[in-house]
This record gives sequence, structure tokens and C-alpha cells, in this order.
Amino acid sequence: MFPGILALVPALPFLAFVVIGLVTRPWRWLSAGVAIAAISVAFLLSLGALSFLLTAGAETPRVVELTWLTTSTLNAHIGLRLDALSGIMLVVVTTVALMVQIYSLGYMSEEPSLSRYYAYLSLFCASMLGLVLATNFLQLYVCWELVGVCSYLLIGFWYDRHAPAFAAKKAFVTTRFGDLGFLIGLIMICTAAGSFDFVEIQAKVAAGTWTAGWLGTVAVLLFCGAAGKSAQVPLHVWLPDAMEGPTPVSALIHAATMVAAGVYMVARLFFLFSASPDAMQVVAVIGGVTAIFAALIALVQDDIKRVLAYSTISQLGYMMLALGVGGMAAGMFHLFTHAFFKALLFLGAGSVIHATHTNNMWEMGGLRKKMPWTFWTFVAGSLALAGVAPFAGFFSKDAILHLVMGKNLFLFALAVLGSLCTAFYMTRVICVTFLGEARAASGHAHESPWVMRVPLVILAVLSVVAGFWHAGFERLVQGGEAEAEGLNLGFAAVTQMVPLAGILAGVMLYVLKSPDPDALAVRFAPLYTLLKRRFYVDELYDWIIDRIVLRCSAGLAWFDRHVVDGAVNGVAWLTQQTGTQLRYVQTGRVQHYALAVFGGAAILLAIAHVAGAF
Amino acid sequence: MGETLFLDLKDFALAVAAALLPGGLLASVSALISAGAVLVVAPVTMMFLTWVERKGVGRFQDRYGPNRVGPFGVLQPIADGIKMILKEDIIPDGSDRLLHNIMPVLAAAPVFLLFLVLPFGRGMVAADLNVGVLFFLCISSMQSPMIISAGLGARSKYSVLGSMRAVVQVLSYEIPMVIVIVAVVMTAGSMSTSEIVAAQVRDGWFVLTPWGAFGFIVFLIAATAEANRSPFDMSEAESELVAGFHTEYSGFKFALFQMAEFLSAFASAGLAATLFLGGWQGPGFLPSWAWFGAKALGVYFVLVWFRATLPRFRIDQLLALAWKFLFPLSLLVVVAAAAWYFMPLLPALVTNLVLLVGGYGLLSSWILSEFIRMNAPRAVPDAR
Amino acid sequence: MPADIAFAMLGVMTIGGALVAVGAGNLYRAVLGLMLCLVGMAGLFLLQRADFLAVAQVLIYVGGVAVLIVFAVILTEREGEPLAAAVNPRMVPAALILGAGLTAVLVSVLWRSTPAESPVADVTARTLAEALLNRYLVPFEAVSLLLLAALVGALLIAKEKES
Amino acid sequence: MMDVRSFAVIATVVFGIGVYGALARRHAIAVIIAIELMLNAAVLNFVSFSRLAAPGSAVSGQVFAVFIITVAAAEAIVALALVLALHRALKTARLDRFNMLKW
Repeated sequence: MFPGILALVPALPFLAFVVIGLVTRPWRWLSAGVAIAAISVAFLLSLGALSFLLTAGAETPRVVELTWLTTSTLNAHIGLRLDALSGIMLVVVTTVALMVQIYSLGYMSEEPSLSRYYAYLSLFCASMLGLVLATNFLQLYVCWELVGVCSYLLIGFWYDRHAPAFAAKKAFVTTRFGDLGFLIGLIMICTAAGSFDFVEIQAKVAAGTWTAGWLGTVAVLLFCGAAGKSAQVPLHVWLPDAMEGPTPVSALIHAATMVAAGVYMVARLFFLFSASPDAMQVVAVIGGVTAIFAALIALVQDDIKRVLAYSTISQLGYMMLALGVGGMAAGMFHLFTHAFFKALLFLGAGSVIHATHTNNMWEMGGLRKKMPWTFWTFVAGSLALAGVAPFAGFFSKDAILHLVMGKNLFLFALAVLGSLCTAFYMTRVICVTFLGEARAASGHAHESPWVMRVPLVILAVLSVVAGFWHAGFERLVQGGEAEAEGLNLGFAAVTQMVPLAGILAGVMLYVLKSPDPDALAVRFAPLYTLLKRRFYVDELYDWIIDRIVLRCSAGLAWFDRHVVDGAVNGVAWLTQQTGTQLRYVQTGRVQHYALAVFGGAAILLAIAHVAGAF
Repeated sequence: MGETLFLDLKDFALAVAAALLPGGLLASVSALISAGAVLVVAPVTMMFLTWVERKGVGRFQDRYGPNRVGPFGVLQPIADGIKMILKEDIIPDGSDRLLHNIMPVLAAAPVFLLFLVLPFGRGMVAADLNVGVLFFLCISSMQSPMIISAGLGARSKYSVLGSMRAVVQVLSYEIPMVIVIVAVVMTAGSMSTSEIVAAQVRDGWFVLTPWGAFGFIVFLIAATAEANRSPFDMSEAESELVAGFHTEYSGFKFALFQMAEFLSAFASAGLAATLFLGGWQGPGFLPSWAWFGAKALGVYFVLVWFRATLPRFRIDQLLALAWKFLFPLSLLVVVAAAAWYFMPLLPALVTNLVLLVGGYGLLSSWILSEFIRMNAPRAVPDAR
Repeated sequence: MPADIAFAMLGVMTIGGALVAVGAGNLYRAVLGLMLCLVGMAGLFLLQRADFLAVAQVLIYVGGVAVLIVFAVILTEREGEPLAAAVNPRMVPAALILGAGLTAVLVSVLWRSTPAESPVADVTARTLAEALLNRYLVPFEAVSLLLLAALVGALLIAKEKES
Repeated sequence: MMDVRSFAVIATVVFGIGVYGALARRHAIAVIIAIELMLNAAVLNFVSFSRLAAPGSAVSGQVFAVFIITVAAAEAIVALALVLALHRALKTARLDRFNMLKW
């Protein structure tokens, strides 16, 4: 039965997309129902697949393939690959997607084009699930781009407003930079291997067909794509802006679909990366830098969603860091847990925004009483994110830190610092948003409807308990060959100090106001401004584009306008002139034409006759 | 008695020729003798016909007709001929002299060819072509360009109008006529006139079958119209067009047109006799050629009868008759003939009657009502 | 030989008719020339024992097409446009050269060919009919459809627009 | 003299005359006449050359001739109708007055 039936997992949401687009578009609640029904079935199937893997073992991937197209040099397949990675990802994606879609019923209830929204969501899920189940580079790439398109559509869902349209464009263009490298790497490896299939390429890599240096180049190029999709420095700039989309979409993008694609891709191609220590080093450094970089920016943001966005970038950095130091299981486990608590946090933030109609934390405050469900689930998510035991984040982050410490102390230091920042800024968010005095926007706030609360609760529960599966997870992913490392209690006790310190600092600053955060901001003004302006990355890009790219473009445009267009217009002019002259041959008198016809026939006949044809 | 009279005469002439001429020319001589016979007989027949016509019409109109020249006026045609030859030949100003001069000849010449394929008696057909009937049609259809050229050659309004009417009429009536002939040809299994007569010797006269009776009527009407004879003589309607296409022709040219007309009418009568009335066959007390002559003359007499009895049609009624009444009937005749050919006697009879009497009765009454409705006088809007 | 004499006469008639048809300034005479040529053609068919074709040729061309052409001439005749200027003088040299050249080339082709035994095919109306209604049934029906279409089309084109 | 070649020569000459007429004549109807001449020359060739065909298939040539005659009749009808329409629209049937068939 498995994995053939899994074709339904991406197919059902896709079908929902088609049905909504073609049939149920005028009836928005029906569209929502179709989408949710499709994703629910996909969710159940995914659970079935995971339990099947747990009972039957996941040592060897199970693959079914159909031939898609055949050329003389390449055979492209389309297929399904079920192994530990894809099984887990299926569950993560479908769970989060299901929660988000249910939550959206409440959050988007006043949206007139709800059908379009659910159609995009369904297509988004379908392409992500197709990516997860991909058996080869081509399928991976197609789904990869589909995911990009869907994120574009969803970030720019309110396309009639300036900011979302602009953010969507930014997201698309930025990821495109990464995708360029990805495509080059993909072409290199696939032409070299003569195949798209992961299995075949893995075999060739294992057989040592290529040198480590060449493989490293390929891996780094492929990592460019992952960096773009997973918003690693320096291609992280799109993700905070992507907050312009509907909040449930942000949850989906941050937890399960878009950004997870990069990490998943690196994990899926781990055989390739691990063959080149240099490439692994690049991944690890980029991940580590991203982790601390984004965490620092998150410290000073005012927009609740932006804080969460930077925290996502930071957490993705952790995942990459883990992968870079060889901890595939650790990285994926962090992806797994992060999906739940980040979805939870975004949905919670959405709930808050839904209630207050603002994104700015400083206009909220005192919401703990008014929105208890949201508050408590949000706290649970924050604790998980901060890595406080025994919440899910603790287990995954601890595994990463332990792993990194064994490899590279510098990166370990960055990671620990990042962890401290994480705890601090989450404390800041909770204190400013939920505690303290009620400010401008929270006066009329009220608890969200139950369709929004239920997903919060479910995700909160998952955020609490998911961590306890770490041993089983590791066994599943490692395929039983390496014995699970288990929890190092001593190490955990030491690292546990870090988030607690962060929380303490946060509470001191934002509850006790000693020292006063505003005074600190004035005192460390240059640093504060640097962080507030997000290290001037956007400005740097603007400068590069304005000064370098646009000037080069101007030169090229001149060339295009005068030389290329000149050539084209010249050809057109020549044709036109020839036609103008030739049209005098066309006298409009039918007998002249007949003369030409008969004359031609006579001449041909005469030539053939003289040549002796007859 | 005399059954082989003409054949014996020809054999005798051939024997004389064989004695005098080299053998290779014998076939040509045989053909020349037959053609010569036709050329001699035709004008004589024509003279006789004019006498029959004038005498007959006279009697119908309760007068004597020609009775001064010769006994019962039989020599009247000769007197007419002399008068025609002696008359002044007028060529109007502005007419096309060439056309004016040659058209009478060209109009009269093909008519003689019509007689080539008529079986005048047992074995008495000048050229037994396997496409005989078609040949007849082709020659008679050559009349229309001749008529129109003659009319145009005179360059008179009456002539042009008359010739155009004549051509439209001939072309229209040719169609039901040809279709009816197709029925005969289908049944006989040949287009050769002698074969068709032979088929009627075998199966009985076609006019005695229902489809044949209707076909004969259609053929007769169409032939009358083809010959531009009253009541279809629109092309030379005296009251409207003076004399139609030959208005401007006088003297012997006029005589040639007259001859062409009479002869083609008689040839049509002969064809009617051949196709429907069993040709030359008949009881043995008369020779076969006499039977043929009697039948042809009988048919011709009916044409005279028409002329004397019926008033002239209007041109639109005339065309409507061809297209709306004869044309459907001729198609039904073809179907009925096929039924007759393939079915046993009784069902064939029933089918024929249903088709021709029932079917055509309904069809024609519907068409007639429509025709009357369309031609009903309309309220004329006030002319300001 | 009588047949040869007939052939010579018919040949002269055909070619002469054709010359009149393209040479006569008066269109009526041109039509007469055409008729003459067509009748001569029919005679040439008859000489080759193509009885049916000969008869059909006269029936259709002389009895039908020629009359139609005369009608068209009558309907398009106009005062003040002399038909005498029948040829376009600027086209005459080219047309003459082309006509003569084409004829010369084709005759030369014929000249070079080896004379073959030329039996006279025995095609009667019956065999022709059998061929038309068996082997060539589909083209035959197609041609009848074509005729119908041409008839309807011609009516539509030539019909006066009702104002 | 009765061989196929002599008939073909006559057909060729008539065809050449037709070509001359079709190109040089001014009046549309005169051109139609010339075209009829050419078509008939082709018919004559079909009939003549069918004599050279294998016994039994000689009929094919005449069948083709029948088709050509039929199609030529149809062509003549349509052409004359066009001439009439042209005459009605432009008040002339002279081809050298008619030069709109361009650009």
C-alpha cells in the first residue's frame, strides 16, 4: 500500500485547488470546506505513513516512480519517496497546514475572496508535499519553484495594497537569487551524473565518482537555494517583509512550508553535503551567523510579527548550524519542534492582532486578562522557543548546542549567545504585549473565537510534548545504526542557565524597569540604532542596486535601445523598403499575374525539355 | 408488303456504287446515301407539315384552310416556297451582317441531324449511335445558341427579347424532358434508339405503363415548348414581340427558320413515337415505316391541336410550369420507372399509382396553392 | 482516306474557331468562334470513338456554357464602351510570345516522343457508365456536389442586392 | 495522321491560342472564353492519350474528361456570375479597368 497511496497526499490539496478555482469559487465557505477536507485526509494519510515507518522501519527508502519523459540522454521520473525524513515532514506539514486552515476560518472570516485564499493555501500545501515526497532533482525543483510562486501569491494576497505587493515581489526576487545558484548546482550535478534520481546520485557520490572540491562547489551552489528559501544571511531580507501577508500564512511559511523547504533540501541532500567538509563548514558558519544576527535584530523590533520573523530566521540558522556540523537528526528535530511552536506563536500573534487590529506591541499590553487562552498558549510557545525544559525547544536546541560544542567553540559561543537573546526577546514580547497596563489598542480586545483557539491549544500541547520524542526521532532518522545520544543531564543543566538568564533579564527590564530599557537605548544609541535598522542590510542592498546595478543597467539599456533595437529596426526598415519597392510589381491586374504564372510554367517546361527530361 | 422497300433501294444503289467505285469508299457511300435520303425526305416532310398545320388549324377554326393550289391545297407549300424565294432580302441597318447572313443556315442545318438517329422503320436508322437519344438532345440543344445569335444578329429589341425568352424557355423545358428520357433509357437499358424500340417490342409500349403515360405527357408538353410552339410560343408572340427572334428576317432566311421549327417539331414527334409509342412496330398489315410515319404524324396532330385550342401562356407562368410542375413530376417518373423495372407487376402498379397519382397530386396541389398565393394581386401602395 | 479528310477538316475547324474566339473584336463572334471550336472538338472526339464525350461536349458547352456566355455578354454590354478595343496592346507582345513559345515547347516535346501504336479504344456509353458508377463513384458524387455548390454560389454572387 | 500525336498537336495549338487570349484580351468574358479553350484542349488530350492506356483502362481517360467538362461548366457558371457582380459594382467588365487586386 505504501508509498503508492501517498500520491493522494499532494494530489488531494492540488485537487482542492483545482476544484476551488474552477467550481466552488463563488461560495467561499464551501471552498474553505473543500480545502480543509482535502488537507485533513492528507493529514490522516501522513499519520498513517509515519506509523507505518515506525512499525516497519525506515532503513531503506521506499520508492515508486513513473517515467515522466524520456530523452536520449536523460530520463525524468516523477515519484514518491517514503523514508524517515519525508515521513516526518509529511506529518509536520499536514499538521501545521491543517491547524492553519482551521484557524483561518476565524481569522479570515471577513475576507471576501476567501476562496482564492484557500485555493492558494491548498496549492501551497500540495507543492510542499510534492517537494517532500520528491524522488529526484527535477521534481524537487519543480515543487521548489511552485512553493516560491505560492508564497508570492500568499504574501501578496492583499495585492491591492502597496506594502503586500511590494513584499511579495521582494520575497520572490530575493529567493530567485538563491535559486539561481540552486539551478546551476542542480544542472551541474545532474548532467555529471546523467540522472536526476537521488538514489543514483547518492550511489555515485558514495562510489567517489567526483572529487570533494567539485562536490563542495555543487553543494555550496545548492545551498544558495536553501539560503534563499530558508532566509539565511545575506538573503534573509525578504522574510520580515513577508509579514505583510495574512498572519496564518506567515505561520504556514515560517513553520512548515516555505522556509522549511531549504532546510529539508539540505537534509535530503545530506549525502552530498557531508561528502565535502568545506561545504559543511560554509553551511555551519552561515547558520551560526544567521542565528546570532537575526536574534540580535529581534531584540529591538516593535512589530510583534517582525520579532517572530527574526526569531524564525535565527532558529533556521540553528537548524543549518546543526546540519553544517553533521547533525542531520538534530537539525531535523529542531525543524520538527520549531514547526509546532512557531506555528503556535504566529497563530497566537495573529489572535492578538485580530483582537487589537495593530501589529505594534507598544500599543497593546495587559492582554493577559482579556485573552487568557491566547496568553497561556503563547507563553507555552515562547518557553518552547526559548528552550526552557521541558518544553519541546529545550530538547532540540540542547541537542544542537551539544553537537556544536564538540565541533567548533566559536560557533558554540554564537549559538549560546543567540539562545540568550532568544529568551530575552520572547520575554520582552510577552511582557509588553500581555502584561502591564492596557494601552491604546487593547481597550476593546476580546478573546478569539473557538475555531482560532482550538488550533492554538492543539499546537500548545504539541509544543509541550513533542520534545519527549527526541530519542525515537533520532533512531528513526539515523536508521538505527547510530545509538541515540540521549540527554546529557549535566550539560543540559548548564545550558538551561542561558534561557533562564535571558528571561530574568527580560523581566527585569520590562516588568521591573530596572534598568529602564529606554535609558539603555539612549545610552547605547549607536548599537541600538544599528540593531533597529537591522544592520543596514536593506540599505546596503538598496545602495548596491541604485549605484551599481541600475547604472550597469542604464548602460545596457542604452546598448539595447540603440544597438539591438537599431539592428532590429534596421531589419524591419529593410524589409519594409523592399516590400515598398516590390509592391509595384503587384499591379492589381489579374492578367499580369496570369502572365507570371504561365510564363513561369513555360520557362520551367522549357528548361526541363532542354535538359532532356522529356 | 413493302416492308423492306427503302432498304432494298439502298442496297441497289450500293450495288451500283460498288461496281463503279473502289471498295474502300463503300462505307462512305453508304453513309452518303442514308444522309442524302434524310436530306431529301426532310424538306418534303416539312412541306407536308405546313400543309397539315394550316389545313388542320383551319378546320379547327371552322374554315377551309388552303384550298386553291392543287387538290385540297396540297401544293400550297410549293407556292409559299416560291413566294419566299422571290421576296426581297432585307438586312436592317445596324445589324451584324455576318451573323444575319449565316444564322438562318446554322439554325436550319442541325435540324437535319436530328433525323439521323430516328428509326424510321425496321432497320431503317441512318446512324445507329450507341448514344442516339443523347445525340438527339445535343442537336436540339444546339438550337438555343443559334436562336440567340440570330436574335442578336438582327440587333433589334424585339429580336433580342424574343431570343432570350426562347432560350430561357428551351433551357427550362430541356430539364424535365431529359429526366423523363432518362427513365426510358433506364428501362430500356440503352441510349440507342433502335435498342429502345427493341425493348418496347419485348416489354410492350412504354406509354401503356403508368410511369410511361405520365412520362409521355411530360415529354409532349416539353417538346411543344422546346419547339416554341403554341401555347408556348412566347418567343414569337405576335402581340408582344412582332415575331420574336426572326422579326428582322425575311424571304428565304425566314423560310429557313420556319423549316427548322417545323422539322424539329416533327422530329420531336418522331422521338416521342420512338420512346413511348413503340416506334415502328405495329400490326403487320402495314410496313414498319408506315407505322412510324403514322405515329409521328399522330403526335404531330396533337401538337396542332394544342396550337388551335390553347391560349398562350405568360412568360412567368410558362417558366413556373416547367420548374414547379413538370420538373417534380419528371423526377417522380424516374422513381416510378425504377419501381416498375424492379418489382413484380402488382406492387409495381400500386407503387406507380401511389407515386404518380397520390404523391404528385398532393405535391402539385400544394405547389399550385403556393403559386396562386404568391401571384395573388397585392394592394398597390399609393403612388404619390 | 475519309477519316483523314474528316480529321483535317475538323482540325481546321477547331483551330480556326479558336482563333476567331480569341481574335474577334465582337464578343458575339468570339462566342460563335468558341462554339465552332467546340463542335470541332466534339468531332475529334467522335473520330476517336468517344461518342458519349462528343455528344456531352456539345450538349454542355454549346447548349449550355456558350448560351450562358452570350447572356453574360448581353447583360454586361454597355453603350460607349466599344468592344472593338478587344485586346490590350501592351499585353499583346508578351501574350503572343508566351502562347507561341508554350505551343512550340509542347509541340517539340511531342515531336521528340516516339510515335506509339494508337489503337482506338472501344469505350461505349455503357462501359463509361459502369466506370463512373463503380470505380469512380465517389468522385462522381463529389462532382455533383461541386456542381450544386457552384450553382448556389453563382446565384448568390449574381443576385441583385435588394435595396 | 490519326495517331495520338496529331490530336495532341491540335490540342496544344488550341491551348496556346487560349493562353494568348487569356492574357491579351481585355474583356473578362473574352478571358473566360479563352480559359474554356484551354480546358477543352486538356479534355482532348485526355481523350486522345486514353487510347494509349492499357486495354480496359482506356475508360479512365474519358472519365477524367467527363469530370473536366463538368468542372469547367461549374467554373464557367461561377466566373460569369463574378463578371456580372463585377460589372454591377464597377460598371465595367474590362479587366484592364480593374486593378484593385493589390496591396
